[in-house]
Amino acid sequence: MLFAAENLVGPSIPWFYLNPLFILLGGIVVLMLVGSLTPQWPRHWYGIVSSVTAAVALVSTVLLWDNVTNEKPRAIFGDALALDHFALLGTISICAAVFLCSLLTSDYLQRDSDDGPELYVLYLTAAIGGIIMVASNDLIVLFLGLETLSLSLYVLAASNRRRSESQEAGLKYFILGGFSSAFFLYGIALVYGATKTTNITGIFTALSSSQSVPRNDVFLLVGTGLMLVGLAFKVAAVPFQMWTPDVYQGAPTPVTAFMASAGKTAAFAALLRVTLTALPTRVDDWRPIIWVLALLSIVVGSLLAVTQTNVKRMLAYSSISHAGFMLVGIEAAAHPNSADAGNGISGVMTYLLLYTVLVIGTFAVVGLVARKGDTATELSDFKGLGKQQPALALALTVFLLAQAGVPLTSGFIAKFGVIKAAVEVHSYAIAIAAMVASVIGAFLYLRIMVSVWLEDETAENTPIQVPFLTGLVVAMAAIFTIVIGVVPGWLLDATQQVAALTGR
Amino acid sequence: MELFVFICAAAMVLAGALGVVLRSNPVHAALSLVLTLFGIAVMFVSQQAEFLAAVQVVVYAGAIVVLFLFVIMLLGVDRAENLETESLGVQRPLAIILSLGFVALLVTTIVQGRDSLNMRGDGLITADSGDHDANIRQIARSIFSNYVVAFEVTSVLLIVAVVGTVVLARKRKSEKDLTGVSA
Amino acid sequence: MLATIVPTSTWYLILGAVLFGIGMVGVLVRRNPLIMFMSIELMLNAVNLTFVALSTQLTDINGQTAVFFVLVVAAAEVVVGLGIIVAIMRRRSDISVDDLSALKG
Amino acid sequence: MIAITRSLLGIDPLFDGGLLWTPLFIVILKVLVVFVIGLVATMLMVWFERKAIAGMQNRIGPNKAGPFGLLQTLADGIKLFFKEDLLPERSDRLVFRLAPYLSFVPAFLAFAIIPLGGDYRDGNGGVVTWFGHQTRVQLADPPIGVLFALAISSIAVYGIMLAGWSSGSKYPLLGSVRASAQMVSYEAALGLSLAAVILVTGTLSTSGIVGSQSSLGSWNIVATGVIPFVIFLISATAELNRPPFDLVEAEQELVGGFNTEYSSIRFSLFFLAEFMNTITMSAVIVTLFFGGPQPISIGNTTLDIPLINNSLEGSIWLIAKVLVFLYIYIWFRASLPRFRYDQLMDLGWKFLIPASLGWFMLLAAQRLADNENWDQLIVMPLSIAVILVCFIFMQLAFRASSKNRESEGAAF
Amino acid sequence: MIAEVSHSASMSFPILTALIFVPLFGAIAVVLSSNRRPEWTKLIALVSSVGTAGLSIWMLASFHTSDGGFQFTSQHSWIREWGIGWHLGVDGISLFLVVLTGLLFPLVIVGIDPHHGHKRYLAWLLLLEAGVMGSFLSLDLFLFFAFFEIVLVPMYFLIGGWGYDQRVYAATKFFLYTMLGSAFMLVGIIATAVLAKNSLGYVTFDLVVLAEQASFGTNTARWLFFAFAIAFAVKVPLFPLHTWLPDAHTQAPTGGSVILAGVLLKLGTYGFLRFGLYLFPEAAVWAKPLFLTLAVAGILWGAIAATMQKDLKRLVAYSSVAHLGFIVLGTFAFTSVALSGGVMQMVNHGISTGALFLLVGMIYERRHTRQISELKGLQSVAPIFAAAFMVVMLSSIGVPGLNGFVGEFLILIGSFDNARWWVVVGTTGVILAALYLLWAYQRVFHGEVDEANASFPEITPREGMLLLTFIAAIVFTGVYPKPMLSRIEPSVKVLVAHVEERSGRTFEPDVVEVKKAPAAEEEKQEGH
Repeated sequence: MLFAAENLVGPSIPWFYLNPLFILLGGIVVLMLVGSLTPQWPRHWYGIVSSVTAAVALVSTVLLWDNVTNEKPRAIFGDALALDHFALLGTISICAAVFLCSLLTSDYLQRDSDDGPELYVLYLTAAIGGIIMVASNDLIVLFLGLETLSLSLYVLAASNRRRSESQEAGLKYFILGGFSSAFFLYGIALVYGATKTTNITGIFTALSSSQSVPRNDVFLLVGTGLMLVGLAFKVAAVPFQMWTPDVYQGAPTPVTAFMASAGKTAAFAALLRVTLTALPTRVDDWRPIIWVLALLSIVVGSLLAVTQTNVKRMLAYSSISHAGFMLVGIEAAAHPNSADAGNGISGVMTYLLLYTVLVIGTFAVVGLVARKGDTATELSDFKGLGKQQPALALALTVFLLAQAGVPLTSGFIAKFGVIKAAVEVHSYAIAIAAMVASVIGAFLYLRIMVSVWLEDETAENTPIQVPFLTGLVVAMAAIFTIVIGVVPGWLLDATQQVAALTGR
Repeated sequence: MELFVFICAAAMVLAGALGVVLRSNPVHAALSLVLTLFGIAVMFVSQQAEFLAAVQVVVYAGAIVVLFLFVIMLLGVDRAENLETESLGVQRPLAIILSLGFVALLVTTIVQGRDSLNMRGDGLITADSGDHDANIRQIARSIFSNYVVAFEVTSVLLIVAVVGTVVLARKRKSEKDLTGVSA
Repeated sequence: MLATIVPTSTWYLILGAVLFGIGMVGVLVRRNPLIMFMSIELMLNAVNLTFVALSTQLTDINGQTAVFFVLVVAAAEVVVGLGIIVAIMRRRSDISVDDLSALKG
Repeated sequence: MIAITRSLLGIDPLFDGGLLWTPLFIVILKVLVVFVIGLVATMLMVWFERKAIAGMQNRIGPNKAGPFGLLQTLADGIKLFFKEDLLPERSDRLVFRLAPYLSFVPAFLAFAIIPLGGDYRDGNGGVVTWFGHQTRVQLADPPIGVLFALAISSIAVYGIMLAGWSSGSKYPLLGSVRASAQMVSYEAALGLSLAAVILVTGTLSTSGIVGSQSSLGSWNIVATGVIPFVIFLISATAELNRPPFDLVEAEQELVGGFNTEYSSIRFSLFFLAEFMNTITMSAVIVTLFFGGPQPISIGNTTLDIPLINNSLEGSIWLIAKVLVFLYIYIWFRASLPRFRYDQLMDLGWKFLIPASLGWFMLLAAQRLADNENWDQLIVMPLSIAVILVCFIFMQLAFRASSKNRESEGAAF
Repeated sequence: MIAEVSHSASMSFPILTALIFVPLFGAIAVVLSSNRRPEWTKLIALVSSVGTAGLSIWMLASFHTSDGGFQFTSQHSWIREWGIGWHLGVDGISLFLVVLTGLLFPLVIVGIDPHHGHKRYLAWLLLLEAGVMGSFLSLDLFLFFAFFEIVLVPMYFLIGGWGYDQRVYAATKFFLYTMLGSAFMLVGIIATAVLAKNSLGYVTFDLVVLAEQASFGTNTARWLFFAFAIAFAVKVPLFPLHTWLPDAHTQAPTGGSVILAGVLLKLGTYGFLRFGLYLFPEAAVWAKPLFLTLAVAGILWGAIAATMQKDLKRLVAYSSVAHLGFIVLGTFAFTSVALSGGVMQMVNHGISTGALFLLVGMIYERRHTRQISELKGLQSVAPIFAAAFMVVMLSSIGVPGLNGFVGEFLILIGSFDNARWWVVVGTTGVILAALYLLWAYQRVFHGEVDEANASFPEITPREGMLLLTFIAAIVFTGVYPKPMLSRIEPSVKVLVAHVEERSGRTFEPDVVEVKKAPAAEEEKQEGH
């Protein structure tokens, strides 16, 4: 009887630092109550509640920023959550994604004569899952966050009941997601076997002394590999990308935007967290894996994107190649002996934040072009957009150019950041490969632009309406894209602090 | 006796697992799954994880597989599928080879690494020590100290499950009722 | 004589690995989403077994706690997954992943 | 080796000295006794039910076979055994054959954790000495006892479900789907009211639960405040598919329900299982809420039956208490009309589950206030208020959703 | 004196920044202008482009002739975190390119009608001007790269939106080729900045700091040089990376072709001078044989390919390949004469090839074909047109007295000592140029007029004015190149000195005395 009977003292709970989570939870409660108590709310209100919740959560996260600056990064809540700028930035990205996607969804549901609070609740739960992933300091917590996020996404992907593609996308995503979760979990189990803990800081401590875990411990090696496989599925890195195009195409467009933004942010943050705070002493073991994944993702993503004719599929492949870029940043961060390795972390996180806005903007336009029913996403459906809706077309052009990495857009700043990080640790090969492959990728964006501007519209294309909220999202995203492209200083200032991770 | 239990349970587990993969009728597959789950519950018991064994049976056998069966029966998809036609040329052997390779990797890992598994512990108290509820008590302690966050996140997870099902299952007026069987 | 052989944790671990492999085969080979899904459950169970075996081996309770959470996750996953399958099957009763032709893979 | 036996059979002091012949013999004896008692009790239960209902309906009931018609069940049983064993053509043979056993075995398994007697008064926690060995008057006392019961009852669904499905016929299928939905639904309420008991007693083991109910005041029905007991009783009735929740075999709608296609010995297994389950469930209720084999005692006075060994006396108390509940079940059957299916589901989901959850929260709040030395006078009203608000919200939501459903068309 | 005053004035007025922002704001204004008032749109475009031209003239006027360093510099912190600044400056090398840019754009805007989508056309054109200006003026690697890449976007849309049949293909090819080059350059730029940290102690993208203060290992510098060189080689375009150019030129609208030939191609050659030689002198010297060979190959290939073209515009495009080969030849000779010639030739090629494209565009306007075989005897129908064509063509061939001669001659003479055999081979390019251009002229303008060409209209007054500006520039520079050379020379000398110092080799032979050509003489006088 080691435990004297009934005196469990639970961990102290830093309520203040959990504000964003509570705000999101509050939003969920409000939406669910409202959804169940009132017969039907007037249009747009559900979406606005959801996005306001996200915005408030975002602001509260920003308010925490200075608090965290003053106190050192540390683990809170029974050492299960990490409190550092990294987590806060991830939270900001995710909240921004919820904010924008809720607005998109609002118009989307109106157009397809559907409404209800459920999808927004799922956005918010997904956000909570994502934030937990970003902030987790324990593999089990990470896994639970991952599942919360993933399950929300599965449902969201399948949520359009009028399109069989949507449900098929949900199913495909679900099966492969569950499959990858199992791998991730097995990885956790093996790492647990090697280190006797699932706590990330604990793993780091265990691995720091060579006595407790030998250098060539097979459990750790295989466990690391399996965890990487699981996370690579989630970030859609080649060769674990096969679900992406189908799911992106099938899911409702605002949901696709959400998957590509918040989903990616959370998964990448988790990948960074696992690799860099738990396993930094074993970089030599896993860096080559990241290297290969990065290269394959960029090249294969770009190459396959070119062969597509459906814009959502194209963007899916392009997101794969973007994932490759971010992996380049992780690869750069995996040089703990270099003084500049931290730039890899901040590079990736900046990339994620910028890509979040960028990709949501892109999909916002795609969603509008998809028209009622959310089906018109072939390249030919974009014909004549430039003539019909020049402002929209211009915004799309800005987004596409930014994705291609043209200077004076946020996309360029993002790419510049990771490439710089890679060059700083002398990973020239991957940097050059990434840049060259991005040229192939640029072809894809050009194809869309050709359809938009240079080809005449076909007769059967119905006119495109731009509802207010979606228009707002597009405008905000476009302005953000340009502003960051021109004056990125303030953002870079902030993201430089991200490199200080809890437990390092 | 422990060996005997292990062999029986392992036989259950493997037979059940093979049943899931090989049986063509989904109901039979689900029953095989139950067999596996029971085998695993027995193994939990023999590893002195009584609480998990009970939860395993309650959750898996009592809820999960029942749900499976429910769906199968409700949708009337219980006809046997033809295992021959579903093969996709090279895909099946490839998958099997891949999986075999993976298992080989894992087994090698386990055999190689078993000695390095850290044996020193600060106390997993088993029932042997005379504390009747030791296992449950320890798990409770672990859940409400180290993993309290995880525990709270679980609630969100369950919200997702509930809301998700509502989204997926609810029908609108505009959609036609296509299901033949209703409960 | 046989009774003197006591199964060690390694046995359980290996059994878990084999079970995981069988589940993997199931996901990769079968085309019925329900059965693929069951195979995923097999994989999760394999992990559970591994966790418990390691927990015993390391004399550390946290492995068992992890299993507890995995069980919760599995339950939630099943609910959602079956929801999706039901939603699809209501459109057509006979389903195989290969039949999901609307999306070319 | 010790570990495994301990784990499998529960902590029985029998095995403190390792595996010996005598203890093994005792265990086997216990198994046999429990099994035989089960069978006989079932037989008597059937007779009891018929007789009691007949009495309530001003009939005589079985009176031909044996004294008071006591052997009627035996006669019925023998007849059933010799009937032709039919396998419907469209049935799934394997599952069709398997299902009755899946129904029958759990019914008996659950009985294993019921403390059947023993002296809880001497501070020994119900441990008695037989043949020079210390043991409990119960087949097994695993640390997870109550969970075990719950697990077993969740397995009982399979028998019914598969029986209906494997018959390859429409009515049994509908019956079994109904039954399993019902059982799964009410299991939640059952578990939640069980949780209240666990919260109060602080243990999952059945002997521990019994041990904590030494006087009438500490019987769990009092300690948990009656509500969990009521919910448990209702849910248990639903779990058993007994009237008024016997929609499974609603004759008017579904012929015989899930077992329509069954005949002969397989049918008798279902039949046995049903009554065995009733007995087991009564025993569980007694164990959980009414002190099991503990005699009634108020304050320091104990209703002690003179001249009988304390541990044997426990068994008598238990049987007496169980009989009360068996009678209650029969009474239900005789007096209550059958629910409609939607009413059944509404009762389960919209009333019992929330109520048991709310009560559980209340108990937890009280417990927390106790531990933290908070003022109960503030905590309790506050928690009641919170729960009330939630309840009102819920009712409003139900109303809104039924309105929605009317306007949008029914779901599922 | 005047220069002195305006120089100090420029301290207060950021003239270079204005050069970039005036067209940029013009572009935005054009976008925002009403669709219903196209005349306003045109006016805005005109005002901003002419304003830019005015600014560039003002800058030219106040330029210190004898100063070889950067003038009118404007330096502000931009992205402090990465050591990136807004650093602009102009010297003799970029001066005339800036002026050329400033002048060419209003001409194109005034003189060439895009037929449809005026608003967008003008907006892209002005954005293009801002981009080109920025590229020529940037003294920060990051800034340069930004402008260098930005230029692609408007050009892509100009070719794709207003070009001919194969426009999308050509535009895409142009975009991807150039972007591929810049992919390497970006990595090179970052690597330069990061590696310079070793010697500087901090990360900066400032060109002047990097070139003057940072030091790289020999091998490192060579790698970095190549990273830059690939981008510039594509842009120039250097053989064998030139295949995008004929397509882009042929398919681009006339205005696009003029701009493309006039200034865009110069980004490559300018880049070699500014970022190749200046940053990595040793590596540039080391790579000299390679680039000379490629340059000469380009000269010959371009000439031969031009000879075989059936399409008049394609012919001019190939002639560009040849001409730019000369410029690269001059660049990698590392003598101040050759370099000055190269810079001269950049401007001259801009004027004469621009004019040629303009003329070809006019032919297409009239005849809707560019096939040489379908054109015949135009001289008799449109004599003034033919005359203008003749003058421009002769300038392109390099006939003494016209501008083309000055640059080519300086290049050849300046490179002779350092790169004798290459020069010898390259000179044949001059002869070939005469061959294909004259032959083309003969086929198009001489001979009997057939029915299709009989109604070929004579030049309009507006076109006439436009051509006259070009021809005036051609003749003036050809006859009196001194004002240009005197401004180019000091900067080039500084550059050559820098190269010599860093590479430890001497290139500048004492050959100034030997020169007899008038241009050389003037240059000699200027040198003293």
